[in-house]
Amino acid sequence: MKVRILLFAAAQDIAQNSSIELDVGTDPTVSELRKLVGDTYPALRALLGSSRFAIDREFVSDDTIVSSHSEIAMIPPVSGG
Amino acid sequence: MKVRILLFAAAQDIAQNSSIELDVGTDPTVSELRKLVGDTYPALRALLGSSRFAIDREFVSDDTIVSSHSEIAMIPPVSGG
Amino acid sequence: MIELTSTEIDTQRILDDAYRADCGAVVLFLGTTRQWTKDRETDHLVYDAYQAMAVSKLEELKRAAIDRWPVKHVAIVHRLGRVDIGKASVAVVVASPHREAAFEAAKWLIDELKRQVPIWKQEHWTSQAPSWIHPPSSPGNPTSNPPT
Amino acid sequence: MIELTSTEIDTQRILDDAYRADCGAVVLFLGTTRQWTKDRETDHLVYDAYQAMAVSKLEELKRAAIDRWPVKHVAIVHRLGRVDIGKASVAVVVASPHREAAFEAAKWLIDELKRQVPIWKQEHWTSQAPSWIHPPSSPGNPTSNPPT
Repeated sequence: MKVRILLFAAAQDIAQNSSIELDVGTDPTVSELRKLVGDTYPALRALLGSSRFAIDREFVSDDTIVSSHSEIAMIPPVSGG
Repeated sequence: MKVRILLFAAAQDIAQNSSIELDVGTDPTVSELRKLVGDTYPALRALLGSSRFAIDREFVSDDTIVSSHSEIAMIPPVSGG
Repeated sequence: MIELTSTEIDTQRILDDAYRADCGAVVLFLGTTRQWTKDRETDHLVYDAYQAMAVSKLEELKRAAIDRWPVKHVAIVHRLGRVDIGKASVAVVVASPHREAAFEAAKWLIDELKRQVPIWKQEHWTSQAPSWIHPPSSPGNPTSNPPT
Repeated sequence: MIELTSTEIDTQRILDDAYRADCGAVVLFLGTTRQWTKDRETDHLVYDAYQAMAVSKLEELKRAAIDRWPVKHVAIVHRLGRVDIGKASVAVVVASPHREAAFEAAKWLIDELKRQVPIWKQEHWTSQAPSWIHPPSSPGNPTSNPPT
């Protein structure tokens, strides 16, 4: 299946895009997605290590299963305020 | 000697004056002053019990000696804010 | 700035004065007039002060806060005379490089103001005679409006 | 009110909205743009957000504060886009009957905002390339402007 991952801040600058699309197996976990992002975009690896993922606007743990119609986002360490 | 004591809030209402003058012996302590105020204005006694005294705009303890050219004030419990 | 004033507190001016290039945090506390104290309704408040001592105590508190915390700016403004419902009777503002100090100093300043500064509040109730508030016990008065 | 905005934060309006007849305390926190981070000078900041999630997280924090403390009013406004030196990037305001709750809730809200809400700050320095701030480590970037 295809998933689209929203990118922000430095991740957006590195990928030069506000989102990326990836081909993944069926029902991947966040952990698998994380690895695939790093393999496809090696420049994102350092930031991936400190980033959280959000599905449908909630932070999720690495063992969460991703479905293709979810809104998926990579959330680098935040610095609002 | 004569001393003048500034009054505020309920004390001012009770004495119907913004200050009172008392005849005291030489170099009285605040404690002696406190007693004399209560003897002269019995209506002030209840409030005196919970009031502090200030000399020259600083809170003072009961054993402080009062001089006649000091600015003396009876400070009922405060409620600013 | 330390000020006792009989006119409305200008919070915009106080905040504008608090901005500093070396500060990242501003904390403003406003004490506002409550309409209800349990089931008693306040119409308005009247504040009285021993003005010379109040200003000197507030200056002392300001210096103490600047000594104790890394704060760069402190201002305290307190109303005198009549204050209507919904209006601020006191404003405390603190600016500091980091937010912890600004929160702590602002909280400490209003706590100490309420403990030490010779200012008194008179509640003008809608349905009974006015009462000066002298906590914790106010002889002859209804129970005081609890502290904010 | 929860708001992400690209225009200047109107603190007067935020404070006016916070007055309530049953509240005696209003606490406002403003996060302001510092000019200096040690010896590096900031020209301005740019904020980016995952807007839909940021608003939903801020609403969640507001509900949590109202559940946890006896607070009657919470508003949070955060800037997006360019913010100049000396301007507020964020405002948190809390009103409560008594002051302790207002201080605690305001402090908690800004702490949690900085921890959980997907908003990012980019420092535009006067003398080097801009850097996104991703604490605690920002690979390839100069050390982050420490939190306020």
